[in-house]
Amino acid sequence: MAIAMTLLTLALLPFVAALAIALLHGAPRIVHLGIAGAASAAGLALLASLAAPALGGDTPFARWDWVPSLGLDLTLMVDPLGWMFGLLILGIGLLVVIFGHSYLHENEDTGRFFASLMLFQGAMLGIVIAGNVLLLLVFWELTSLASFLLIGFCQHKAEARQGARMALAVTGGGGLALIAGMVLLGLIAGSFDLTTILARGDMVRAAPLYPLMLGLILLGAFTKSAQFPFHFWLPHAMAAPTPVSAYLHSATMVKAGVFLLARLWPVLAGTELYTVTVTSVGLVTMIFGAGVALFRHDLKSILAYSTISQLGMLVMLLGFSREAAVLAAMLHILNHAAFKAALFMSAGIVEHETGTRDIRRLGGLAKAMPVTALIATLAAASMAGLPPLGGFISKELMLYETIAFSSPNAVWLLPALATVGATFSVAYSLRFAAHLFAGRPREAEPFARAHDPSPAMWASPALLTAFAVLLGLAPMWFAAPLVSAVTAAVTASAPAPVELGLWHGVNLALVLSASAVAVGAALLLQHRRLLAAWEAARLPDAGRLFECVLALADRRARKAMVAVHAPSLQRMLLASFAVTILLVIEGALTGGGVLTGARAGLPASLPAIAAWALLIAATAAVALGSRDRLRALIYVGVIGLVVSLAFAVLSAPDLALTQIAVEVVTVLLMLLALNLLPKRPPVLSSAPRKARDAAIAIAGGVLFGAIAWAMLTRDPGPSIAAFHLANAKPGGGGTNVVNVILVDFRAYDTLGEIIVLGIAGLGIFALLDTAGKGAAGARLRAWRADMPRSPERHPVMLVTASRIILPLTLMVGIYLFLRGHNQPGGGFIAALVVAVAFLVQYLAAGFDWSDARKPFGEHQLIGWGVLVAMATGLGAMAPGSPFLTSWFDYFSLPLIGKFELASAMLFDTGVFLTVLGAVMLALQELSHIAQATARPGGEEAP
Amino acid sequence: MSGAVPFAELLAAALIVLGAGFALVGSWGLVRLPSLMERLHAPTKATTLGLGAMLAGSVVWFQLVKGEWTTHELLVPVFLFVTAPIAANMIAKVHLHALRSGDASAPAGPAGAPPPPPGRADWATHEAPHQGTPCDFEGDERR
Amino acid sequence: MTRRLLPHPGLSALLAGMWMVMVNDLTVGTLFFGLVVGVAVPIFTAPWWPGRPRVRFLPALAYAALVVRDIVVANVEVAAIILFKRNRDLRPVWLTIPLELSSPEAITVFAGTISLTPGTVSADLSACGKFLLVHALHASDPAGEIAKVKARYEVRLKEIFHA
Amino acid sequence: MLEGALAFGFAGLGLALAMNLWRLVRGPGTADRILALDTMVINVIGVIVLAGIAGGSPAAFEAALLLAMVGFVGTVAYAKFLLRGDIIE
Amino acid sequence: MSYEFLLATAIGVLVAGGIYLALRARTFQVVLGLTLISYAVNLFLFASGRLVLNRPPIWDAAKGGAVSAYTDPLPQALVLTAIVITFGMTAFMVILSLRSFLETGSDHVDGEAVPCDAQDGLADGLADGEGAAP
Amino acid sequence: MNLADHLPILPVAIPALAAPAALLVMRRRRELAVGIGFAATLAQLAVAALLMARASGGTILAYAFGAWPAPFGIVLVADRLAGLMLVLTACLALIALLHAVVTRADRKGWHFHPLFQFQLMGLNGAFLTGDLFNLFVFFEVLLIASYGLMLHGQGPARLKAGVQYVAVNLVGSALFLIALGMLYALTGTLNMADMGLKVRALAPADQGLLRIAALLLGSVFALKAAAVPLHLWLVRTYAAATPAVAALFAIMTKVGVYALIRVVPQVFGEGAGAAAWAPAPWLWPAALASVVIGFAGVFTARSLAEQAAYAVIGSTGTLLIAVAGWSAASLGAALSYLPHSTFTTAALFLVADVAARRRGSFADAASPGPEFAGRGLAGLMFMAAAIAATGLPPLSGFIGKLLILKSAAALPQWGWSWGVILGTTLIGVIGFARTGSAVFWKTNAASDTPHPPETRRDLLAPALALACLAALAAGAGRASAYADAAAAQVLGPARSAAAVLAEGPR
Ligand code: NA
Ligand code: NA
Repeated sequence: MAIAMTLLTLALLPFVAALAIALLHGAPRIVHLGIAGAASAAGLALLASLAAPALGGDTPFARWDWVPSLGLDLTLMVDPLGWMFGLLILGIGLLVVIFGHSYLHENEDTGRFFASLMLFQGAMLGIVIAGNVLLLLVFWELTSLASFLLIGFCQHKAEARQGARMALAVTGGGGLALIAGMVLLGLIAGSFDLTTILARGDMVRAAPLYPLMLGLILLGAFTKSAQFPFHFWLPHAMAAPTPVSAYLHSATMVKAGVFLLARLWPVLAGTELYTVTVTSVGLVTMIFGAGVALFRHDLKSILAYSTISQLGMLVMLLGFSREAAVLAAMLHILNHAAFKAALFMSAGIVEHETGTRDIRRLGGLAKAMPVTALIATLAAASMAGLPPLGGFISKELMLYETIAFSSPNAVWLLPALATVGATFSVAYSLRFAAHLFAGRPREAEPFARAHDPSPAMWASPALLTAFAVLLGLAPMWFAAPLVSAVTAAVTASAPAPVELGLWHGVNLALVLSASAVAVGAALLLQHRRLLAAWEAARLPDAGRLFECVLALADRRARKAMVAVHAPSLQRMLLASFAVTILLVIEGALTGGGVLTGARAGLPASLPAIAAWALLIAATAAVALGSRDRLRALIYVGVIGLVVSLAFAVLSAPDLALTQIAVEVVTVLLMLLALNLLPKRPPVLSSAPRKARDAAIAIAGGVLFGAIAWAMLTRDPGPSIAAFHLANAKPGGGGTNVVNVILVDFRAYDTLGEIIVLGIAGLGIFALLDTAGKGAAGARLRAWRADMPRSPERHPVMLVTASRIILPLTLMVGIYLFLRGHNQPGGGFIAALVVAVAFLVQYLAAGFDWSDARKPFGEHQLIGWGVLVAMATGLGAMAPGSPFLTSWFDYFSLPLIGKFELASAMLFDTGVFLTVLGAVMLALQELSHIAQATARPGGEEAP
Repeated sequence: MSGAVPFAELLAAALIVLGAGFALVGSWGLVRLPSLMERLHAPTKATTLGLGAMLAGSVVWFQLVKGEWTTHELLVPVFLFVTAPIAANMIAKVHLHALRSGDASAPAGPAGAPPPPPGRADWATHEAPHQGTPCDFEGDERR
Repeated sequence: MTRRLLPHPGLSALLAGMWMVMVNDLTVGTLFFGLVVGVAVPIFTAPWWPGRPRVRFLPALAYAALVVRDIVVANVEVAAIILFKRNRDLRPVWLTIPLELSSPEAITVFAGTISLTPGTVSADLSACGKFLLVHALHASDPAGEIAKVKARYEVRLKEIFHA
Repeated sequence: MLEGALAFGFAGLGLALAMNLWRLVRGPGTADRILALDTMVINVIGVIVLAGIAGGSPAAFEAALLLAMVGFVGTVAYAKFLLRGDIIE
Repeated sequence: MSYEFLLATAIGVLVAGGIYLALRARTFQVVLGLTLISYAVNLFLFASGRLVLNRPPIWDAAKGGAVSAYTDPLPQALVLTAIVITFGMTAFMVILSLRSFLETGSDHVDGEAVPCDAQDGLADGLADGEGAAP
Repeated sequence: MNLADHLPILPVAIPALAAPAALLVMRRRRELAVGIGFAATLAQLAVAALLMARASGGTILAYAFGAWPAPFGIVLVADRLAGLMLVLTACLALIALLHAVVTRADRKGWHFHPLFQFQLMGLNGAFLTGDLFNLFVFFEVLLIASYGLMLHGQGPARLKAGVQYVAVNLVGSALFLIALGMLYALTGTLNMADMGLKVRALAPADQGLLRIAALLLGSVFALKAAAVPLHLWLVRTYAAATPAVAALFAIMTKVGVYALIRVVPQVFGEGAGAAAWAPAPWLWPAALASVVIGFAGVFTARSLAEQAAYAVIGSTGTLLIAVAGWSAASLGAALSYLPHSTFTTAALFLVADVAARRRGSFADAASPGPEFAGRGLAGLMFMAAAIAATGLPPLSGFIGKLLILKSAAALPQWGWSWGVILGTTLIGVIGFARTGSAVFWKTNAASDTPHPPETRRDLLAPALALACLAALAAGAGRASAYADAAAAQVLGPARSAAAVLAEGPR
């Protein structure tokens, strides 16, 4: 339990610190430093407390459930590998925090800086102590995100933003490959638990998907560790503040890839595919990085390419799949961490003091800043692999391993190439030290400013350099126990005693090493000439290439997307219709069956055929001759008439009534709208487009006609309607079964339906209420009648007749409403009839006259209608029945006789009110805006 | 009652035939008469009357043959007789309006263009109604 | 008070009667409900029918009977014209009928009657309200036609509407 | 007897509808088309009435009544549109 | 010819006309097209109860509750709901098209400004020229 | 029945009462309408949580309207899936409502609060119903309300987009009705559980019609879900809508996905003859294409709102990849990812609004503008939303995507699914990084003076959305267990049919 809490605290500490710093964003910078430093130090202490069990083989371990169904658990463990990386992350992290405090200027946003840094630290630490590969992935991607924030810290600088994006794209992209690889690994191994997976190496390597999985995981590792050809993000990442670079290059981020290779060594390593791929990528990267580093001028850029090269070396060593090579790699990780962090900090000091990082402008700084010079020179010597420094030992081991590993066919090749890499390393390392500190100052200005910083700033690199020196002088003290334990952990073998030392006698490795130093020094002497040749070669820059490809992709993709997604309704509908037609054809062909069923047809009467001809002619006229819009509306009226007739004849009186009533309201609406729309707009579509649309239309028509035919010629099976027919009267209290369905069996549908209508009314109101303002208002005010008008507004006969028509129609409405439950009619139809009755008044006597006499508000009608319908439904719940349970009974009164009262009638009243309100609202508002056009302009007759 | 049935049926059948005949004549007039004003005569009257006859046939049929008490069919012709003249009036106004505004698709027909009314006023379709006349419905307050 | 309760008594009676016809039911209950409708609806619609034309009922009924008769008889004439008269023999003509009626209701009924009775259609009213434009399908004697219409219908309507 | 009358009625109304169609398509004026539609509505009412008689069911009455009302409103609205543009003013 | 044939072909013709119009460039035409499609849809939904003459779904004591004595009432109820909903949607669409036309000065379905007829009352009456902006 | 038995109706009844109430008071007392809106939304959240709790045990609550027994009347079915959708809707609604009120978007036009409640009523009704026609009706309710909300605030862009949105959905509704008609003609029933039983008995002669109906219905739902190529309507609509509304619309495409999940296994599942899993072979490629198009749009977008709209397509596509697997694992993964996807797109729209409200004339265009107040925090929020949208850790999208990848691995052609999901994630990362750095990092010295934000409270709603994502990540274990159980329930329609059809007679 204590272990579990320790692990959890260890894992959470950096995140808590990051959050605390973010929350205390406005506090003095010392607070930020304090929190970050304390968290790192506390983490180190916790890690130290775990040293004994972790290195002693009793791996501290804790597990909490997170997403069991996925296999993602919060498993934390600190094995020797994790412990060593944790040490680097927290130790160098602490030093970076201290250094960063001095490095950052007064006005810089330390809150954001330290919060991001701690987030990064937490993510990195998470990777190394994760005991579940999915959890590892979580932290892995987090490092990409945190590094995005850190690299882009100087948001105003273009290169910072670009570098951040590039790092995110490359490492994030690799991370996605890693996700795929890890999930595959887990699926192959049957578990996402790291310990379990590591125990199933043979099983994994034998799996058919092993090559794919390996490729994906390596992609993740290589991108993170900046292996060629994914290296280019790393030099761009130097846009980050230098302390970050120090951290990124020495202990975090790039080391994550190496860590991953080490972590999964027991499952991945050993196959030929693994060995060949990893070794060659590492080797190429080592030589490439070292070569390029020789010709960079920015101090951080030199160091960045050096990092690429050094990481190539580590990767190559891990690729050998040999225990001894792993040991070399682990030792070099320590060395590299120490000298690289020191070097970056030194570069930071130089920049901080001189204002430049361009090595061509600097020189002879040893005089001005001796302490810095000493620190940097020692660190560079370690990087060059010079004795008696730590770098020398690991480079010796590396060269030794290349010899040991060499294939029998080309014994010389690998050691030779490795030596080339080592030679370049010597050259750029020496250049870093020599050109910076030795000789004379190349430019006066930076030199004039230069002096050693305060100890607070050089303490961190000094400490690291001291460590690098001690690693060389006393490797058995400072490295051997740890490296031995870590190597055992990586290779999943028992810890073996390790011999580390500066002197192993004269062997081939020493010879190669010595020649590398000699040739490297020689190269440095010829640097000017080499540089000229290099610059003449003008090799392509992968980073720039990446940007170009992205920009090109963006342009092309944008063009294509805009072309495809032009906001064209025609295209949207075309897609819908085409998909529909395609699906109908597919369904018919795949499903099979017969087109014409066995049901006997009903012979049609002569008027039916005539009406059918009317409908077809009217449809054709609307479709083909719709330029005269009023005429098109008249044809639509004909279609509506025929449809109404069809309903009336085919035993659907309610439908006929509804269709008739809706029809006229629709016509009124369309006419009102058409008044303000162009009456005869120009033709827009081209002939081919019309032909294409016609083809689609005909295909759709034929298919849906055929479906209708297939449906109509089949006999119906048993239907739930039988229940409705049987229960309408006894259970629902009404003889009009359609109405009983509407207000009882399926009253809930009707509730939704009236709400739709009510909302439509409100929406229409909202649309038209603002029509008098803005551009629309300007247009309305500038509106001129587009056809000659008769000056007579209210014809006498019409007005007079409308006065008698109103009460007559209202009476019909009342009649239709009251009998709806038993005979054709009902609230909806009644509402439309009443609405028409009022609309006739508007038509005849005009808007103002009629509107002033209207006794109701449409909003209120809609609101109360819905409430009444809802109340009817809720009323049923009081006696404990479900919502919308109906109630009815028969009563008898003297004189009046027997009559029925039903809750359905109340529900229908709600329907009536809502429908009336919505219809009146729509038409009334529409005519209202037409009034706005007519009023100020007065009469006009062009 | 048994003697009444054939008569009732005969009456109903006759009304139906008569009604359909008038409807047919109305629509035929619509087709063959020379211009809109002439055509207007046919459907507004013949067709309406035809429908009335058919509805009367329906009343007779249900009343006497099926023994069902129905009268409400009669409301349909009543309604039509109220509305048909108004509809005809409005269509005629449209025609006059088109004539005056020179719409090529509305030729004057054999009766020519209507002469203006005596006095200073024009027809209401061409001139706003004078204040205070029965044609002025701008506001009842003034009436 | 009666004015408030029964703004148009004739209308109320008409509605109650039509209710009975519409419901197909001649019971007391229906009559009661018809009366309720007949009273309630006019009250509700009163604002839309300002003024209160005074109508003589019996002459109105007689007039209605006359018109129905005319419709039936004269329709046959029009049918004959449509069926048998060639277009070139047709003598359509515009008639300008001077009006002696003044209330909108009376003018409307007059014009409506002219339209319903075959051979003539009321096309327009003059802006001053004093002339009615009528289209005759076939009139060899326009002046006689005008006189006939005025005598047969306008005179009666003047009586009915107290004009 | 009644069957014969109904057959005649249906045939007559069918023919009448066809004639209405002719006038509707032919025009020439918009007023002609409105008139054709107006006539058509009355003929359709006739069809509904006859179908009610043929089927022995009076349920078609409401449709006939409503159609009579609504046909009128439609005609007036079309006409008003041609006369004034704005049908409700 | 059977009613079934007439109805099926009518549905087909309405669908074809509706699709063709819906693919045109003017909101008014699109509204008409959608109206035609909704006619077709209502008829189709109605047809799912099959066609029956003279047996309206009005319960009749003489006929009792036998299924064969009536046409299927359920599709009728569904069509009723559909008609109402379609009406609301169509009304909204009409007003929206009009409103969009007023705002943008174009009745093109995409709101693009397209030159209108000279007789078009709204197109050239605008003082501030906003309608001409692409 | 006691009150607890009425629980399933409350998610519909509460907004159905609140909306007209808000309508009736809003003309005079605006604050009262706001209060009604919040109270109703909170009440819905509470009810939804109760329903979810009751459903989580596996019981299926069936509520028969009017006491008419299924399949003759309409039933509500509150199962795990419904519970999930209801809770999700209520949470999202609260966030959207908060943003609307805080940014005063609710005052920019008429009827915001009534429409908002009607919208919720439509959504809740659609998620609860067990009846296919009733599903149509509530689709229409939510659509018409969405038209009103989409146009809220008006202006040419919204009006233009609105015309298209409405027209496309009218076509969708027409297709829905046609499919419904065919299914009723074939099965004689509208209750989905009953229909699922009836389709098994159809004659061979009817199989073609049945399959057509299944495919048409599938295409309607795909249209709502904006699956490529039926996605064209979405971008302009969502980008133009008021941000608070766009945030609420994050649930709208999920309605289509929900309908597929609800209807296909129940009606067109095993034993449905030619219609068995009929939409599946079309859905999967459409889903892949949606993901590609969606993230290509994220990559090329020139404004944050446009980017968010494309992210909707991409994330719904990802969801549909999982749905198209139709296995318990893949459906479970889909249901785990669904809430995440919803909150994410909401957060994107809201953060875009936060930026737009502060950048003056630059609005949310992905080009450098003025340095504005609260840029750091807004930028972090955008980053978090982008992390969620691309499915990177530590937010819940990562877990959802892992679940989808894992479940897809068991299916043939898993490589395509994996490749597309992961490849588009990279494209998305690049796209978000670019717009984010342009809007929140880069500044344009030549730009006009920044708007001081009238309120910093507009950060509240996006923060809440992000908090939901964090909570989803933290509680991912329970969430995915619930999702798996819901998926298993959906895929076992026999038990659900038994529960629904066993409702006693009246
Ligand atoms: Na309904
Ligand atoms: Na008429």
